[in-house]
Amino acid sequence: MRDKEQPKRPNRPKLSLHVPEPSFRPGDTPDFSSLEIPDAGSVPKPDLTASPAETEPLAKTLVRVLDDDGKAVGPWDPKLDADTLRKILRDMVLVRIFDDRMYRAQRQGKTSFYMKCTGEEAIAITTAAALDRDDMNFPTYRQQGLLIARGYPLVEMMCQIYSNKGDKLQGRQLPIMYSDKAHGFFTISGNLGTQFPQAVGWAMASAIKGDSRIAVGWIGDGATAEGDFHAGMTFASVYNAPAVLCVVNNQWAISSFSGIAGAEKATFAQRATGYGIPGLRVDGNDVLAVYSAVRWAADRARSNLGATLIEFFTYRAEGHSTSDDPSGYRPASEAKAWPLGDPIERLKAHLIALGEWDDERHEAVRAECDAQVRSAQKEAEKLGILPEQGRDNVESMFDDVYAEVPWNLAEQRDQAVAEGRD
Amino acid sequence: MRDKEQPKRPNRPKLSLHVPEPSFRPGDTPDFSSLEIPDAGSVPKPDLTASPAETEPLAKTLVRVLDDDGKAVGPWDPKLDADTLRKILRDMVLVRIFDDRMYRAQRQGKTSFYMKCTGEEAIAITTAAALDRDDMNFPTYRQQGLLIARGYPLVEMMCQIYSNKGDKLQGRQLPIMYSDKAHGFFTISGNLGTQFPQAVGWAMASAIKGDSRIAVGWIGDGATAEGDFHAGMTFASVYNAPAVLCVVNNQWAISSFSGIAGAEKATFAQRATGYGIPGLRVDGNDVLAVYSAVRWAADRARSNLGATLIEFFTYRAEGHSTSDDPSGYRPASEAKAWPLGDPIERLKAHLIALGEWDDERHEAVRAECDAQVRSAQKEAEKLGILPEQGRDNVESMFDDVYAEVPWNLAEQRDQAVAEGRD
Amino acid sequence: MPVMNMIQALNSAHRVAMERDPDVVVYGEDTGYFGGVFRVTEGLQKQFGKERSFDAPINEGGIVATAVGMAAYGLKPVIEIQFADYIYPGYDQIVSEVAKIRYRTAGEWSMPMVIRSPYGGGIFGGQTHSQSPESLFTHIAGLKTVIPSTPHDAKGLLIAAIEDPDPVIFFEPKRIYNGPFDGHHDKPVKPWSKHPASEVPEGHYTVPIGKAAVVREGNALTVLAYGTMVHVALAAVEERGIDAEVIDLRTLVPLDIEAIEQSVKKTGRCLVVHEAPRTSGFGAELVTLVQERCFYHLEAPVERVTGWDTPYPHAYEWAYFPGPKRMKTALEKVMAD
Amino acid sequence: MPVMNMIQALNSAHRVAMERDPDVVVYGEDTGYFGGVFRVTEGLQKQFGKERSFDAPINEGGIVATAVGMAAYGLKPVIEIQFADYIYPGYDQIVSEVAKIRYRTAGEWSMPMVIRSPYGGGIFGGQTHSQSPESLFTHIAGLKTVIPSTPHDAKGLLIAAIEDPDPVIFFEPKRIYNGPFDGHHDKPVKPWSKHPASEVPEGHYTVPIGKAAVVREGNALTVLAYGTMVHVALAAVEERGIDAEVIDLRTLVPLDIEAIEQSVKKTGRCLVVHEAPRTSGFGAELVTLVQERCFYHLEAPVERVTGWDTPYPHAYEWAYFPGPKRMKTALEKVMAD
Ligand SMILES: Cc1ncc(C[n+]2csc(CCOP(=O)(O)OP(=O)(O)O)c2C)c(N)n1
Ligand SMILES: Cc1ncc(C[n+]2csc(CCOP(=O)(O)OP(=O)(O)O)c2C)c(N)n1
Ligand SMILES: [Mg+2]
Ligand SMILES: [Mg+2]
Repeated sequence: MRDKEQPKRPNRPKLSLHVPEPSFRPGDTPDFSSLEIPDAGSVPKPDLTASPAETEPLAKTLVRVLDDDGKAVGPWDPKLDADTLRKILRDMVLVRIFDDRMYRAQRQGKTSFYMKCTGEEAIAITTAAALDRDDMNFPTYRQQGLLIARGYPLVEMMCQIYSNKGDKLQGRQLPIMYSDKAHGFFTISGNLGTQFPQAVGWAMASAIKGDSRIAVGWIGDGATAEGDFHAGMTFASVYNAPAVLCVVNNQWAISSFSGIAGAEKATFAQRATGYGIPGLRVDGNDVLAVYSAVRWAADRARSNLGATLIEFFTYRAEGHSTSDDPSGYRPASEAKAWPLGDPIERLKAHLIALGEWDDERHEAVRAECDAQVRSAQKEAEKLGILPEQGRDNVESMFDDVYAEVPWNLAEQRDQAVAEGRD
Repeated sequence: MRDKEQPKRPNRPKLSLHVPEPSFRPGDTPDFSSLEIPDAGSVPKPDLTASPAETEPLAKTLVRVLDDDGKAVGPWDPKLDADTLRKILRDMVLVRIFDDRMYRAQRQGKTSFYMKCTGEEAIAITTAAALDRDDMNFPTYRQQGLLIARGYPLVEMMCQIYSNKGDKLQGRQLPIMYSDKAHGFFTISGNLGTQFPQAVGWAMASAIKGDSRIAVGWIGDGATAEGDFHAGMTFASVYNAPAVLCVVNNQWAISSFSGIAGAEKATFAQRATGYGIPGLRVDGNDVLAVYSAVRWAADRARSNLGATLIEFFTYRAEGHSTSDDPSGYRPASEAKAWPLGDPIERLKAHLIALGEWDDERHEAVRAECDAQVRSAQKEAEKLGILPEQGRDNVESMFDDVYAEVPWNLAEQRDQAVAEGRD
Repeated sequence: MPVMNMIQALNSAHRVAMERDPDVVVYGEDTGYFGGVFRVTEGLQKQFGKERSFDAPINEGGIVATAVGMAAYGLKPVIEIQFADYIYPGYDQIVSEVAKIRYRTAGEWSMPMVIRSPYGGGIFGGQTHSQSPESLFTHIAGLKTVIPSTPHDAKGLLIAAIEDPDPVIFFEPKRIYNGPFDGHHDKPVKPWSKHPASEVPEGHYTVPIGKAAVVREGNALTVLAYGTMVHVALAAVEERGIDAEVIDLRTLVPLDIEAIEQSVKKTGRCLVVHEAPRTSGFGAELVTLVQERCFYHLEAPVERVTGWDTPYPHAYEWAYFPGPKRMKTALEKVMAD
Repeated sequence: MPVMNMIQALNSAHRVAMERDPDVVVYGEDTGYFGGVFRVTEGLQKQFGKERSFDAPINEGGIVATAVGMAAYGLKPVIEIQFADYIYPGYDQIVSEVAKIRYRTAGEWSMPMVIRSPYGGGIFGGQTHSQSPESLFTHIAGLKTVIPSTPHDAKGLLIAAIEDPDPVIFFEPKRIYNGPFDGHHDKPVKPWSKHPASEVPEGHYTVPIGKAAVVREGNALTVLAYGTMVHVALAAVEERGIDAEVIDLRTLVPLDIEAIEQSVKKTGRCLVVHEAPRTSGFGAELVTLVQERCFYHLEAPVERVTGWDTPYPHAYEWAYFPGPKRMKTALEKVMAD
């Protein structure tokens, strides 16, 4: 007898499976008016030495600094100088333009794949600003802003995207899977979540060596469901690892909304509670809030107070990647309707409110960034675009599997070179 | 340049790795006087429909019913009748005697391995009492009490332990890795943690089919660190699975104490918070508290209110298994010093306090159980002990890899049979 | 008869199975509302409801583990791992649980389920959208491993897999979802509609698990292939004008050893091809079986054409992928030896 | 020279490596205070402190992942997976990360680490304390796989592995931790002290990775073995009185192909043995390489003696384990063919 054929009990309620459903699907008019958004400045800022339990309320709310008038308010205001803010603003503009150009390059057949971070620029860029230059990131594919903020050359990025002769990764990685040690940017993995506990391992190593540098682990809302998230949290908790652990909750994981990762029942920041580490939930489109939260977490880590989990609440304004068309699973107008706005516009408004910015200067920066991206693109394309690659240097394909090429790879290399490719 | 050779910053504090250490090591005198134990009856009992957030305090405390005088007090008192309590008491006595005999059988060379649940008997046995007979368990190797409480024949268990001719698992599993569908006991895995999300899958299936039966997932404190724990919690949260998820925190995982699984910073019940499901922390040596908590969680699950995580706080009074000698890593006297006592003694005291029990009856039950175990053992040993096994029926080794034996296994079977064993 | 590409055929297999058996449930990352990133499960949620077709959290281990629980309950889960490259987080549940439960319970519990996953290269997917991990499953007793190479077989094999009492790893060669790619990446891709195996019956039928197909008869040598490589091999044989017998294995475990033996004993020569890296690839098992069983018939060493022993390098797609040139060199070598 | 069993030799290797290089850190489940369930890491915490030798949470994926982070930082983690049967939860991190990071970063980052794990059967450990999963690693480009068979080699190979710039999977045949078990389970086990390879230098030395050892010279046939099976093979050859050459591979990847070719070309016959299940076991790769490279020297099919294609059945330990009887039957077969 199969289990399910056992007699049912009519005096018991029938169980049913709950399958989370996002608020809006194609055809619906998105309306976020019921979304609870705490006022900017309304959330208290605890001492660095506060116990994780004291910080629990911060995991259920939203740390916000910029109010609707572009003013910075409340205890989380990091009181940054205007130059720093302008640098962040410029970096955000630059990333957005970069994303647009590279997206287009993919559409033009110049490469195989691209992923934008549109709408989420504040998170990586501001984090880079709040960290020390030699802190180490273990990013996902949506933290290109870290590289740009740390001054990694655009041409290098583009060469990677084109897998061309200038690509230091020698055409071995999918576009945007950057790696750069000198910029504290660990090699991006195509496998979701793996980098999160790796960051904790790096932080443990830093602690073992009595170093002062910290590690930053990154993960998306969807990928928090992976076992690696739990591994990272557990090891961070047990060894008090000096790490800042960032969940970028852009509410979507390809076509699945964050409810499929558990967001209906608790915030991602709340996951921290069960590990006895503080969890902060932060408006990811508010540069000042992001800065302040990262700084708070980094300072804790540096003071041997252990890891902090930060949930950056944001919205993935465009498709998941060039392989995705989001209009198949959510209203096309949803991004526009998203109430926490655009991080660039919000910082711009703040700088204008401070009297430190205006539309003309903004437009000038935009034009400057545009020119910078175009010129980088020209330079990169001189070194080739993807469709022309993979013909030369076929023997390089067999390097770096090991430090030294073993006999089997040496034989295969000879064969590949003799044969040529199709 | 290796990363670690980068210049250190003397103005920063030196980071250091924290490695948790149990309170006592061999040579120390265990002293649990600083352990905070809430008074029995002091913890409120929320409505079934209480939100998970409301239940958060229950994850940080300890639900207790039996007070120091053996009285049942407070809102969690399940008010069980004396017959039920006597049945639980007897089952606990029986499991303990069973464990002792089988441990000895291993020492006598009659089998390869054994694992006791000494000190933790209340948890599985009382859970079985609180569940419906057709609810489904996904146990670990320390829930033999579930089988005994549901009346699974001792001889069957012993035949499995001896891998003998009566073993329905045909000698294929390590001793104590029982499986019995009819008793709602899913096949125990040697791989820690795997059963925990499987329980959630069974619960999802029950919900998909509109059934009314629920699943119970089991895991040890040490194994909560596995990714499977997170998988189970995530799927349970997302789909509102009708499951009771039990962490048996006996404070040890072979030689590692629960701090290596994160217990220094938060309780295991608190892990529930981040998934938006209620977490209860329960005195696992208090039969009444265990019963009440399981009932509460089961009732929630049956009412389509989703899963509950229960941490049973207990103490592994003996070695991890026959392969382990705990005096190498903790004081031999620790078990005796453990303040939450012995579940059998505590229930016995309660029944005596109720006027429903006395030492003579207890001794009679003990003797009866002892006789029952001895007679079962005799019967089982008639069917063989391990050292005599594995000679006959060699061809059976090739069955059940698949529903039908494919050609390669048929060939191997022929070879094995022709060859005979060494 | 309807003409389908492989995606449509697989979709149709799901529908047929779900219509016939209310215990079939389908889930995976993005498989619900949207119908999967390759759209294989498109429309199932609409037709069968959210309880039988839904999105799963991004936790491959959890997807497999819950399927174990469902199979234990009595359902027949058909789960999708979005790319075979992402199956590893689920590997423990597959190897330690799915594969062993029937055995360790002496048949008390069985694990009828299908674990579907697009695999293989040829799409510029880089290291993590190109892998061919089949030999990591063929080594695991208790699993069956199936790989179709046409729409017709895809549907028939998937239905057979769903109806099979044992767990089936079902790898779908994503490069040929939309057309029978023969390795000539510079030429336009032919659509399936031009291929006879795109004629796919609307309703229920099965292609038996464990049976290979001789897709081209010949006497000079035997080519053993599966997935995309069936089409590459066929093209290379034709172009080189060799009287080769090409066998599409379709099932790796249990293997159709008779078909292989029969052919190699006839031809006396054998070439084994796959996309996966060479060392410990499934080709090694094939070569070994052939030399164990046909040793005295062999006129030349059995050759392997495989992916290289490196990760899959993005830009070097066509230097990595075992294409027509490499196939032809190998064919010549086996014939010359 | 000191006499050590394999556990002592491995312990000594750790000490030597940790003394020489402050970047070597050692962790795993129960490896810290207690020194591991097989006591291989005993005393390391006391000697080197808790920051260099500690207990890890029960999360094999996390153990490997944190080792990746540590290696990225510049440390050299030596991690223990308590039993090879429990390596699967760490398989994704090993396959997708450890193995591929040097390649995908074109050498910017490397992953020097050792993943140690007791493996193999013969101890009545049932399905989950007996497995031999080596071929699941030999298929993964970027990993080296090492298996010692004596205390002397164990120490020298482990030090070499720790000093190696690449990640090494280091499987320890637990059946021979305490003595060179030859498959005769009914006879008393000889201790290592009676075996010459138990003479182990106190200090630093290495046994090179990638080099096999001819442990018995002969002309009639070549036996390829590793781990416990080296001793079983040697005993069977002696007992059967065959003039066999027995090669202890010691490293599976990179394989000492020269030693193999040289021997098989000399003997013309070959037997491959391992404990792991047959289908897609590492034996398949060995047989394939031999037939690819020595085809015209072979006088008989290469034979395999392996575990069966089933999970490891507890009570049937000695019917599953490839012991003397099965070895002798196979030896006779290869010689007769
Ligand atoms: C282990 C693994 N499983 C599945 C995938 C396929 N995949 C790539 S991105 C993605 C969604 C990730 O969503 P999220 O973590 O929210 O990150 P986001 O894309 O929103 O930044 C999926 C399922 C993968 N890359 N790795
Ligand atoms: C995946 C896996 N890793 C490691 C082990 C080895 N092992 C067996 S029991 C155990 C300790 C488990 O501790 P806990 O979960 O607290 O359960 P308890 O034994 O205390 O009941 C370990 C590490 C295993 N069986 N499976
Ligand atoms: Mg997301
Ligand atoms: Mg425990």
